Amino acid sequence: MVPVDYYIALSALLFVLGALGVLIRRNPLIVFMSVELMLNAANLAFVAFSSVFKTFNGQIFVFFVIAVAAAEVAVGLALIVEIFKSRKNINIDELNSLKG
Amino acid sequence: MTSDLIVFLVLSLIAIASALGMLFSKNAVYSALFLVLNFITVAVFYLLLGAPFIAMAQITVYAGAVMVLFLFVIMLLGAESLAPSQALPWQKPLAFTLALVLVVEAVYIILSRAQLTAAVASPDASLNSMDSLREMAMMLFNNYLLPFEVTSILLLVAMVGAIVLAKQEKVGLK
Amino acid sequence: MQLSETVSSGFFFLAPWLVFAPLTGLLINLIFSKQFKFSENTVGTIASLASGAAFVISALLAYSVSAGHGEAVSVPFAQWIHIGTLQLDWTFRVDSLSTTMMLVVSGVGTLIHVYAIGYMHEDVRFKHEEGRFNRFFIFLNLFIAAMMILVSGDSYMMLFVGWEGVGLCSFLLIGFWFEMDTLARPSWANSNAAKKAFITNRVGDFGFLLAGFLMFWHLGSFQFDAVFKAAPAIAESAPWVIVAITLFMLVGVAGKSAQIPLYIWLPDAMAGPTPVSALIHAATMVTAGVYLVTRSAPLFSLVPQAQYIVAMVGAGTALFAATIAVGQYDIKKVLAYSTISQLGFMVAAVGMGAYVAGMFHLMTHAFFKALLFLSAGSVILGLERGHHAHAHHAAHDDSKSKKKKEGKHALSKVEGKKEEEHGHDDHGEVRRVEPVETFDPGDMRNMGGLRKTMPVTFWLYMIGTLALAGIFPFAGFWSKDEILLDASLHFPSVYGQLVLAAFLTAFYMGRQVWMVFFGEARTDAAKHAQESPKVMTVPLMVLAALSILGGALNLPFEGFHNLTHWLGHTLGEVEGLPLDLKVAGISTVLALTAILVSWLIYGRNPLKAGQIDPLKKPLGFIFTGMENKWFVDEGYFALIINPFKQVSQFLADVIDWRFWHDFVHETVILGTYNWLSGVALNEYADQKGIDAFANWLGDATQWLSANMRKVQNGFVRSYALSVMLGVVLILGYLILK
Amino acid sequence: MDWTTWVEWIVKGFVLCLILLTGFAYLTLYERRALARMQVRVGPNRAGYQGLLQPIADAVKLIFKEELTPARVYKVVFFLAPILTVVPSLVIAAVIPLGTSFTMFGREITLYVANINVGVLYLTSIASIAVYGIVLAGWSSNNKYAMLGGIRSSAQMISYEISLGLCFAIAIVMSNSMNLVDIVNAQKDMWFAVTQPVGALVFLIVVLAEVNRAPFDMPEAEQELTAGYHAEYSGMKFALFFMAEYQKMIVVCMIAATLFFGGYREFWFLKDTFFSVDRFWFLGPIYLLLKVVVLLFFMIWIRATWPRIRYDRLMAFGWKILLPLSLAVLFITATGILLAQELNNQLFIWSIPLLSIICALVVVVFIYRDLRRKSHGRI
Repeated sequence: MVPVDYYIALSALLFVLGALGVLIRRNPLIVFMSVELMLNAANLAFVAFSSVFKTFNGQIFVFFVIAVAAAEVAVGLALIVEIFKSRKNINIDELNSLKG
Repeated sequence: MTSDLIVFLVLSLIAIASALGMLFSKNAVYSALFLVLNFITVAVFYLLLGAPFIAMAQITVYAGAVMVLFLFVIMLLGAESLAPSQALPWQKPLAFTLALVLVVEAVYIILSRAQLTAAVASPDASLNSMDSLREMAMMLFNNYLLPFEVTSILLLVAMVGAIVLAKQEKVGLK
Repeated sequence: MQLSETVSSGFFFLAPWLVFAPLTGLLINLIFSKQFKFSENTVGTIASLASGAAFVISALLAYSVSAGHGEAVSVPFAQWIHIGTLQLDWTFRVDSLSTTMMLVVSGVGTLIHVYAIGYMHEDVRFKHEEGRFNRFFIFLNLFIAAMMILVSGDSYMMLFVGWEGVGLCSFLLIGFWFEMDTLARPSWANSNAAKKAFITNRVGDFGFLLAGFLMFWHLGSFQFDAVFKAAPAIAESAPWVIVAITLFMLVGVAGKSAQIPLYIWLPDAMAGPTPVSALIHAATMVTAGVYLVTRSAPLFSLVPQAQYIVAMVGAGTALFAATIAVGQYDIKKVLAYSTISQLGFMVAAVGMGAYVAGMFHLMTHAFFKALLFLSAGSVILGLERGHHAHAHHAAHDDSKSKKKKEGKHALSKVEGKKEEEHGHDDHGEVRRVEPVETFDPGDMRNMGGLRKTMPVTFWLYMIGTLALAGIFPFAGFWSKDEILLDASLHFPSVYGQLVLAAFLTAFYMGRQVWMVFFGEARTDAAKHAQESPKVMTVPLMVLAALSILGGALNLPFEGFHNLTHWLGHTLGEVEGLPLDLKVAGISTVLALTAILVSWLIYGRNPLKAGQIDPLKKPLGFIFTGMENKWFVDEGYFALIINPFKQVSQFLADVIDWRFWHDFVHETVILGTYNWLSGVALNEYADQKGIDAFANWLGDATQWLSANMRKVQNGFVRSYALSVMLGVVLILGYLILK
Repeated sequence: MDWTTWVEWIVKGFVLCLILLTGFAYLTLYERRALARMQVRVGPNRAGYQGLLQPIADAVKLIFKEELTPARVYKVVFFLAPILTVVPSLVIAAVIPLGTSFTMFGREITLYVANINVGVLYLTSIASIAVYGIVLAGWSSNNKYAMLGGIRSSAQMISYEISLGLCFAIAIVMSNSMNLVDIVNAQKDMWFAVTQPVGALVFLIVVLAEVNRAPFDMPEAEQELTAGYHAEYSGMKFALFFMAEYQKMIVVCMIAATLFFGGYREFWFLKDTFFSVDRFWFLGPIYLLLKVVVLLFFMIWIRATWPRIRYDRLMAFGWKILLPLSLAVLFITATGILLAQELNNQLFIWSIPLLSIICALVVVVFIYRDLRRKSHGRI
């Protein structure tokens, strides 16, 4: 019997690791993966709560999150490929044309 | 210590380790592989939590499709590792500090709230039967019909968007 | 009102669609015709159907009224103005009088719509402006809608709304070919005619408005029923109020229905396309005045003095216009003066209190005058076709470029000064018109012998002529006779004028027919004239049938008098007068005599090409007067317009410019202001006070933003870091709280 | 859970692996002999009776062959890739029921390792994982041909996976369950291949692509890519790829048999007779073996008959033909079942094969016209 707190703590930890990835990595693909990791952490929390409260709402929400993440990845990767095509470089530390 | 707890701890160690591996791999392909491992671990968590459908969907979609797509892009662009740049030297230490603070805060909040200590039931027979799946499907297609349809449209739009973005302009060919 | 209720009690719920059916047609054509590239026939069909729908609704309403034994019904539609005691709503009034008008307006209107499909098809081509076809039908539908508002309104103010609406449409349609004259030469003549009509009407409208104000002031309402209810008491205590109201109303009537002294716009209004002349300036709009007087019958009957003035104005107009008609050469001008004259008949009739006779003549006149105008249009187009056929035969394609150049020259002569002022814009605007040489297809002297080349039109014209001349048994005979009979009984002076006018009517119509249709063709165009297409002639046949049979509406025999009974529901029961053989005999004999005289002068020896009018010699200066409309326009210019211009000039130059502008503004105000702004405010208050503060503010902002900008470094990672920072801080706050 | 259950699972897993490994070995022999026959040759017949010891000889040869590791490869992944390829091909078989159950040592022993309610989903997820081995092998070889082979193959597998999933959905819809045992039992009266022939056909085509068999063996297109993703592999590592491919063939044939051809059940016309699996449990594996052998023969036959199709046409075929077709077929299936349910008349089930075949014919006509057009020189 595992207390749900552990799951939530794990979820939080994974989330922070994902966030850290977004903050410190310069490769947009890895940044993207980190975002996926964050989503995944959130999903874990959802399923844990779903299991505790004996309802499917959390699982269904995870289902939607997975679908949306897939859509996001498709478009995001297409964008990255397009950026690479036009700039021959995808280092996000050099993509700062929105500078103020 | 029950066997459940041991399994949980081992798996969470793997999950955290693979997440860290993803974070600190020099090579993006290794990052992706670590993330796949992480996803599979999380899928096992889902199984433990009595959500086989979500677990399978997780593996199929995340590990099977999304991460393969990532690998594709990494390999096609040759983006395994990037040349070092000195754009934001102060970012890294600050990020670590903040992450640490956030973890501490999160753990503090989780431990200080007593009402959620309910234990997660191990996957009992009722959840792992066709009936529960059916129940979930009924819920998905009754209560969540609109979000479901919206999600399908979202996927369609994403598909079209990805195709349009990645499509090569054909020159002189109709 | 609940729908079921209205359905069970008649079709009154349809009343708003009287207005909205034509508006729907209008909007369809306006919005979609460009989008979907409607063909001309589609546009015309939509417009005609819209008008036809109004006719169907009118018929249903008339049926409902008759089913309800003539009871007047008010159909409330929308709230309009509610201020203090002024409670104005848009309410439809459906009674026997208004339905009669609706039927005439929408019926004749629909026929003219159909006719116009054919007419405008050719007209826009003759004038090289095919894009205007849609516009014409949009205006026409707008006119029907406005006219429906006019006749269906429940109050004087609603009536006034329609009154102004039709005025606007009249203006738009007279000026339809606004950059040319009637002969399609570049000129502002048509738009001047439109302006003349509009401004003259404005004088009349001013009278109407004054009448309205007086009415509201003394009678407390605009509502017909309320006004009529309050009027007798006021007539007791202050009869001059009613007299003033009715006389001011007469000014409005004179404006709209072209009576002395405001009739002068109507002949010029012939500048509009012929269907417009027929619909607006013969059949419907100009009769609005007659409708107004009839509608206000309870007011007029309270003040015999005013009635007498109305009758005299009408009779005077009838005679005066008839004399001018004798001296005109333009086929449409003759009909225009004839219209004025016939309107005089109607006004005289309603002035005498013979409302039924007036309405009766209004209806029959709508039929035969529309018929005449449309036939005249057919004649003009036939002549134009003949002219073109002939011209093309003579000179082929290369003439086109030459024509264009000629057009430019003609333009620069006419518009020379204007062009210098306005640069090339006007030039471009007007250049599109390719002028036909100064051949006037409307001039009767250019016609002759058309009965052979245009037989259908000829017979239709003959029917119209006989009806107008008042020959038994055509519709005009019965209606005119009723007016004459009434006049002979009560107003001998009016009777005398009207009989004379009737004689002249028959004479000038005879003159016209002999000149146009008989004898030899005086020009090549007349020789080659061609008959008009079915879409034009068929509506004419319907109108011709109505012109023949229209008299049946109110035969002066015992047991007939249908219209009398019908209108009696609204106007109060009157006994229908029996046929007076003496009166009828006199008018018939006079009419026949007139036709005979005209035959003697114009028919026996047909006019030759270039010959001057045979009446000119015997009548001398009188004919010169007739020819030149008794110099009324010139008189107006000398008496009113030129002095007015001089006063305006004086006001503009001396008062406004020299005194007000040069002295008051430039010297006094500007000087003071310059001192104030330049020294006191600018140097001290602004530069040293406000500016300094604003500059400081600007510098501060700049300094701040220069430092803040560093945060916006364009790196998504650092933005994410900020978000993270925010999350950490908020969580920390929540923990420590 | 007591220890006997664990033991049972381990034994069953072990047996399954053994079956698959032996099956792989003899499948190679089977293929070589069958191909040889089709090409009017004899084939390997020296080692043992009719060459039955040939697989052992091959194995010995491969094991003792020198293992080469090129210098610039990513070593860890290079080493992992063959394993990642083999593991899914073994693991995927876990949910396939091989038969009913029998009693031994006083406990009922079922003839499948796991019976989970989301069995079909398990299949899809493992199938999707199977890409990794190939794509990583291609990448880690640090060789552009190998990488192209890997990427091609993974793109192909992902593309065809969608149609595969839809074919799974057809079986799910028709059996009203995701459990493979339920699916097999639902085919007691009639195989799904009969009520939904087009679905079965599409499934067979798709699995050919999924296991990279001819005519969809793009990653190994010799004339373009030398040997594709395993160009740099030799010795036992190469043998693992080889093994994986043949195991996958066996497994997909088992899956195909399970989903559309009645699985371990007898032919539908033999139900309730003497030959029913309900009577003798050991008939189940035999029937399944029979079906798998027949299906494998078809695969070999196709390899011997068809040329490899061009890569862009392969993708176009997957996206533009198979995907719409399988969608349409799924729709028709669901509609037919709904009709039968709502109208309470089982005859409406037969509208499914009818409409599906019409649909497939339309597709065939389209392909034909397209090919005609192309052969007349546009592209």
